[in-house]
Amino acid sequence: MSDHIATDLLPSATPVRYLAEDGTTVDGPAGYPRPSTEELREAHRRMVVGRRFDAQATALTKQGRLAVYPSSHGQEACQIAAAMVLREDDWLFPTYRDTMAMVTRGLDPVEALGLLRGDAHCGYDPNATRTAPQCTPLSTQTLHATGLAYALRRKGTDSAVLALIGDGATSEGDFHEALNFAAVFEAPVVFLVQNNGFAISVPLEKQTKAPSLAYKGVGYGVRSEQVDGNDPVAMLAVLHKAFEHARAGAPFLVEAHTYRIEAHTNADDATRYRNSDEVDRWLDADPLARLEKHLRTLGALTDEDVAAAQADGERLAADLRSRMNADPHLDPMTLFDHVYARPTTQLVEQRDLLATELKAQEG
Amino acid sequence: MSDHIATDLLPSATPVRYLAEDGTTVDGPAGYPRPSTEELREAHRRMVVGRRFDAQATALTKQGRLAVYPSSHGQEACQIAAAMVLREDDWLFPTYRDTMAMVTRGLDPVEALGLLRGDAHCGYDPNATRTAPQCTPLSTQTLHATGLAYALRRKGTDSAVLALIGDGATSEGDFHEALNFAAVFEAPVVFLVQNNGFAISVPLEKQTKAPSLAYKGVGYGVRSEQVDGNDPVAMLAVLHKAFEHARAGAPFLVEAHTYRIEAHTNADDATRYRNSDEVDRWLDADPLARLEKHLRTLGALTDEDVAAAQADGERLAADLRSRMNADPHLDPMTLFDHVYARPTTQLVEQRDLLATELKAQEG
Amino acid sequence: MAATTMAQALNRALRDSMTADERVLVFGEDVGQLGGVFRITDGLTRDFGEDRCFDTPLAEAGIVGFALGMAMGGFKPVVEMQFDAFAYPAFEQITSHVAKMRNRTRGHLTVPMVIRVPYAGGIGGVEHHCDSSEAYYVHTPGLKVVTPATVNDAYTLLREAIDDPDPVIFMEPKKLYWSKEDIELRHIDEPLGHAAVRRHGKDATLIAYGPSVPVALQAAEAAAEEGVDLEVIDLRSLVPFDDDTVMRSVRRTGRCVVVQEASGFAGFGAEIVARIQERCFHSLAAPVIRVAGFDIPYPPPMLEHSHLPSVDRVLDAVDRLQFTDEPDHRYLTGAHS
Amino acid sequence: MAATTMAQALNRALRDSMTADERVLVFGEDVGQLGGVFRITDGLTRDFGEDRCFDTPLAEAGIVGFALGMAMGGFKPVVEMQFDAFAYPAFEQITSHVAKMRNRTRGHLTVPMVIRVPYAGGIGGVEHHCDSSEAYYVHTPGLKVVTPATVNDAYTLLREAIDDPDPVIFMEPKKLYWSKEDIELRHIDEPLGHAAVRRHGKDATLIAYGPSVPVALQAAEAAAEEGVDLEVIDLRSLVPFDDDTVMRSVRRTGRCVVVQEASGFAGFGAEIVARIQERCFHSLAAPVIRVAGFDIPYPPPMLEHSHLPSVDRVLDAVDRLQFTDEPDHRYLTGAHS
Ligand SMILES: Cc1ncc(C[n+]2csc(CCOP(=O)(O)OP(=O)(O)O)c2C)c(N)n1
Ligand SMILES: Cc1ncc(C[n+]2csc(CCOP(=O)(O)OP(=O)(O)O)c2C)c(N)n1
Ligand SMILES: [Mg+2]
Ligand SMILES: [Mg+2]
Repeated sequence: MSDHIATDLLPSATPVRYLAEDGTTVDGPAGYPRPSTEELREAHRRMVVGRRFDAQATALTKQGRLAVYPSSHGQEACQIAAAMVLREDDWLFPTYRDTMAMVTRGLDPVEALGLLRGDAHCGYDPNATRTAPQCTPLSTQTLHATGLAYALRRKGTDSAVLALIGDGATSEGDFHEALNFAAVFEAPVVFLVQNNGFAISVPLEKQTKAPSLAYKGVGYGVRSEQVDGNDPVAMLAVLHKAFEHARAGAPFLVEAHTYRIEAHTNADDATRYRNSDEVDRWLDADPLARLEKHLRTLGALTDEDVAAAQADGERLAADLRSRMNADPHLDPMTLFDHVYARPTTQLVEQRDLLATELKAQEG
Repeated sequence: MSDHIATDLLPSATPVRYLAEDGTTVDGPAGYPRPSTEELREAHRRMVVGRRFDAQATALTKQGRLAVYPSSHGQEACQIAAAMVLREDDWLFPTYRDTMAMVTRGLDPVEALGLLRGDAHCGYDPNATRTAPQCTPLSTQTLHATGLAYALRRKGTDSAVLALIGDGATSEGDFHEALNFAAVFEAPVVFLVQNNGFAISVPLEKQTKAPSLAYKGVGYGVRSEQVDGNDPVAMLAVLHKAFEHARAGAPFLVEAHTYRIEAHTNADDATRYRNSDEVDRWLDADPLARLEKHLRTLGALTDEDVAAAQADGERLAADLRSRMNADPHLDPMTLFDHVYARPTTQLVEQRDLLATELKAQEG
Repeated sequence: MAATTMAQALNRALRDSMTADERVLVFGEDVGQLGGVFRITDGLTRDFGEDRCFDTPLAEAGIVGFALGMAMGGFKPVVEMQFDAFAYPAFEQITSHVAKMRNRTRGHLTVPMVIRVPYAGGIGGVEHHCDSSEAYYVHTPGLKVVTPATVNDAYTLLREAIDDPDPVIFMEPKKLYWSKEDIELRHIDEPLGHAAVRRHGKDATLIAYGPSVPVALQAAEAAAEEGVDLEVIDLRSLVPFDDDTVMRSVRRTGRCVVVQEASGFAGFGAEIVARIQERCFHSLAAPVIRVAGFDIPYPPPMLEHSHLPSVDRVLDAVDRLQFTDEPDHRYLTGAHS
Repeated sequence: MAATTMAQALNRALRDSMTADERVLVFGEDVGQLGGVFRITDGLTRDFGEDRCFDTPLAEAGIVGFALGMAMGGFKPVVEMQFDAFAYPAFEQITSHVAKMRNRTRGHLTVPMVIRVPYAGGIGGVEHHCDSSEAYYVHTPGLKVVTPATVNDAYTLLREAIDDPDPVIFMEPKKLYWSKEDIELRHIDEPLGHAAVRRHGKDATLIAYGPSVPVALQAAEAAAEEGVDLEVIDLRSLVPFDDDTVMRSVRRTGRCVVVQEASGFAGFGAEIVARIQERCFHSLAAPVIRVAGFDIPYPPPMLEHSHLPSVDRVLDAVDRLQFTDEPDHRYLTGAHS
């Protein structure tokens, strides 16, 4: 209950940053492991590919190939860092907005898009990919992440869990309960809040009067930090540190200050609630451009490197395009699968009804 | 987002205290209005009466006159201060444990005990008494309090609201949502957490890893303080200040460190989860004894004053005893009243069914 | 006269209620500047000011609990839950407090508030965006539950719901938001609780509500072509339930099909069937048959059409109403007897 | 052999399951040191250690969501909700996640967990402590819902629920916790989903579950004295529902009364009635009648006896099963026709 403990838990007064918006280095706080140049080169490549993926998914949505797509354009530093700090045995709990992080993690892009395409609730195998289904009920996944993290610890592993959540979703009660459970049970979980300024149309200042969302940690005894979410160097540094803590049984809360460049989803009209000046200002803080400049200054990135990354992106996009342009074959009879391990007699009756209907339609 | 703002919101590093356990004054922090001796004398009288009320309710429960009774013995400084800082036009949102505060506020003791006696869900008129029904679903009332506080502000009054809540209940999501709504809507509400060490059997250290519950405020931009909940001087001082803030549109969170001397309710067996040493230690910190010593040292309390207070308590207890010893007359036909403003045809049918049954039983 | 959509009718109802009674406030997630994700609150903040229509933090229990407090303070909140499944975080506030406050306080504290819930499917929404959640609310005493199926009902029922002295769960069938009618919106001043006979018929009664009403009507048109004359009842108000209209019809036709989009098992349709057989037993020439969503989680968009009660499925059920002497073997198989 | 209470049987089931399978964990509010407010988890922490049975922070959504995560991680959580109405904060976690996880992930993630819910009244509890909340769960596909009425069923159903590969809402009738039987607890190894015929009879079938089973049995004994021979079915499992046992009985007796403590309107009894008339229409000699709690918030302790379905109320309903030729005018009044 001492002052000291409380101070330890508080975030830095301003977001951790190592790269200025123009890509030059600035003096960030000590105590965070600086990512290696190799790691930053890899981050750059993945950001190029990730952004290309996002653009392709947006395009496919316009063509009617996805039911809905929430873009993470502008949040690439968060998305890529999230995927890169995870070991293969760690778990990721993504929301609907985090498909880029999932693809970066290595999920098959078509499988990753199952929910948003509309052919499945979850197109991939969560166990095989160590990636929970994308969650739409806001903030509920933070509790699942906490429970799973505790399970991993109980099983004697040092695997950890990353729960992604948006700024708006931090207002839900489940987030509060997750932070509390994580602390009480010393669950190896990192909560990464991607504060992209909006919950659909609602700006952060209507969402909270907190000095910053990272200040929510102290009320649970959870260590926290705020970070420039468009600075890939800072994102990697802080998340690495957060995982170190988490693996030692101390959950960690990270708030990344970033911005959603596109509308909430393709169905949203952002001009109703914000003006393009604001978007332009944030485009100047673009995380990819920032990292590219930084690496070039270091002499660690050549035109060929950039071209190679772009080619990777094009390959992924082309593959995605062609595979998504076929209509998936879906069997309505699967509706009755997996409601229970074995269907109840009621479900068997209903399945028979549907089978009869389908036969009648064919015949 | 500056450090300064965050620091302003944080509570003192240790609980605010003006009276030591032996009743001598200690150096508390500046910045809180010290209650007048007159106010302290009144607090003393009310604590004597309140404690007597609590003992009588416990006795009535043993005699089967109450369905259940959660005692607030040991929490008198909180209960009395809560009632005393409220103006008549302010609202109180009590839990099941706060009957003493309600009676101190002036509610008729028999009406106040309606819920716990079992003849009503709420035995008093909340509008007339400006006291919400005692709430059993934990922490839900903090949202109602916030909404009502905002309504009062919207109506142009400077009335404020006090929401009482226990330490355990702070873990519920609704508490988090209430703090957030209160801050965002600048609702004139004070949240008083009576941290009595236990949620039934669960001690605080299993409930939270927060440095103290008061540290939950900063994450919402809500000013907070922690206070020695067995120090009536500190309780009054901090709550007065909290109300000043609240009336100005800045909600306030107060954590009072106190202790539940009795079991959770008469139905609970506290020996299963704590030992009597702990209880004894807290009996040494008794808020009533502390205030009595302090006032006597000041020369502001005589034997006659104490006797008069005790006589007030006995009068209240006697009245309560005699009125509670009669079985209340309850008409089962009232079951259908107040489900809706006008009963549905379905309810009319059901009422007729019951009427027929009752007639058959009589005949 | 210009065609009006259900979305526009709801917007007009909010406007007219806000104009008529300054205690009426509209709030929820994205209802302000954006006008709601379905634009039901379009322009309200602009036209009535931020005091009357405003965004809240993203927390449904918070919204409902806060609204209840405001209702205690004399306001009439109309809150929006963004989608059906996103009202579940508010479930405790709704069932333990909103529904019970009048009863708990013996009429001293009343909660004249409306909780708007866009519900049901048919719009290609992903999981958790298409639940038919009415059964949870209708079983909770103290709540009224209303759902419009026509443009004018959307207007008039919402106005009545806002005027009602009790809390109303106002369930808006999402797929009908863009349905149009060429009408002048009229406020028909009658308390909630009346069903409407949408089509008169003599051979059997179809009972439906919300998103299933157009399905029932289409089925009736199709049946008419085959010489079967179906009556179609649109319940409009699930609580209070209009026994009178329903029983009168079924006693006359002697046959009945209940259509609902929600999963059938223990859905609201079960209550309708139970009441009918309790009250019209000797008038029934055949069992009352339910056509409902399957007992499965709402499917992904590409499969929802197989789940939703279709016109064909309703006609199939009508066929099973034993107009002839052939026994219905369908249920006998399951029961092994 | 010593008499065993239902509370003890539940405790034994937890112990035996924890011994049989070390993945079984018990947690919730006050379940550790205290052994739960009803002592169902008495001694588990002492005997199995804090790793196997432990207290959590006070947050029901937290408990259920955390348990779901643990189930993803290979554990089998058995969590306690302290009282019926205090499961409502977890409603979103239960309906949107626990119920759906298997289906959402096409069988990849399963949630073999048990949510224990002490429910219903008759114990003089204050408001919010006596809800009969089963209707909310039975309507949610993906959940199994089970409720014991006897001491041995408490034991065997809880063991089956824990062994079940799917999430089970295990509803414990509070007022039967102290009911006693002189029996040796036996684990009958059969999957959930079977009703039990508690009394054989030929004149009519009483269908009940949980707290209403003893009421139905007492009514049957009383009726026997008047020469009416009632069959009593204890459903035990609400989901899956045992159509076979129910329909077989009603086809034979031709008359049926459904008893439930929950408010009648859109309660689980409605589903039972709807199914029976769908499947046994031509066997029915009279409408199936429901005896249920009134459609009101659960009353304060001193009035609960007037609300709860009593033996008399059940006998009254049996009387209305048209054994003679007198018409039942009760329902005709309401319908004005
Ligand atoms: C419980 C719940 N309430 C409401 C919604 C509807 N909804 C979907 S996304 C969204 C905004 C979320 O904002 P934020 O958490 O900041 O995440 P972002 O979309 O910006 O990534 C809302 C309100 C939901 N999905 N779940
Ligand atoms: C939502 C909810 N969950 C559980 C309970 C059961 N319950 C009643 S009191 C209590 C402990 C509350 O502890 P605390 O908040 O510290 O208050 P105290 O009783 O100590 O005053 C619990 C778990 C409840 N009433 N409401
Ligand atoms: Mg956001
Ligand atoms: Mg406590």
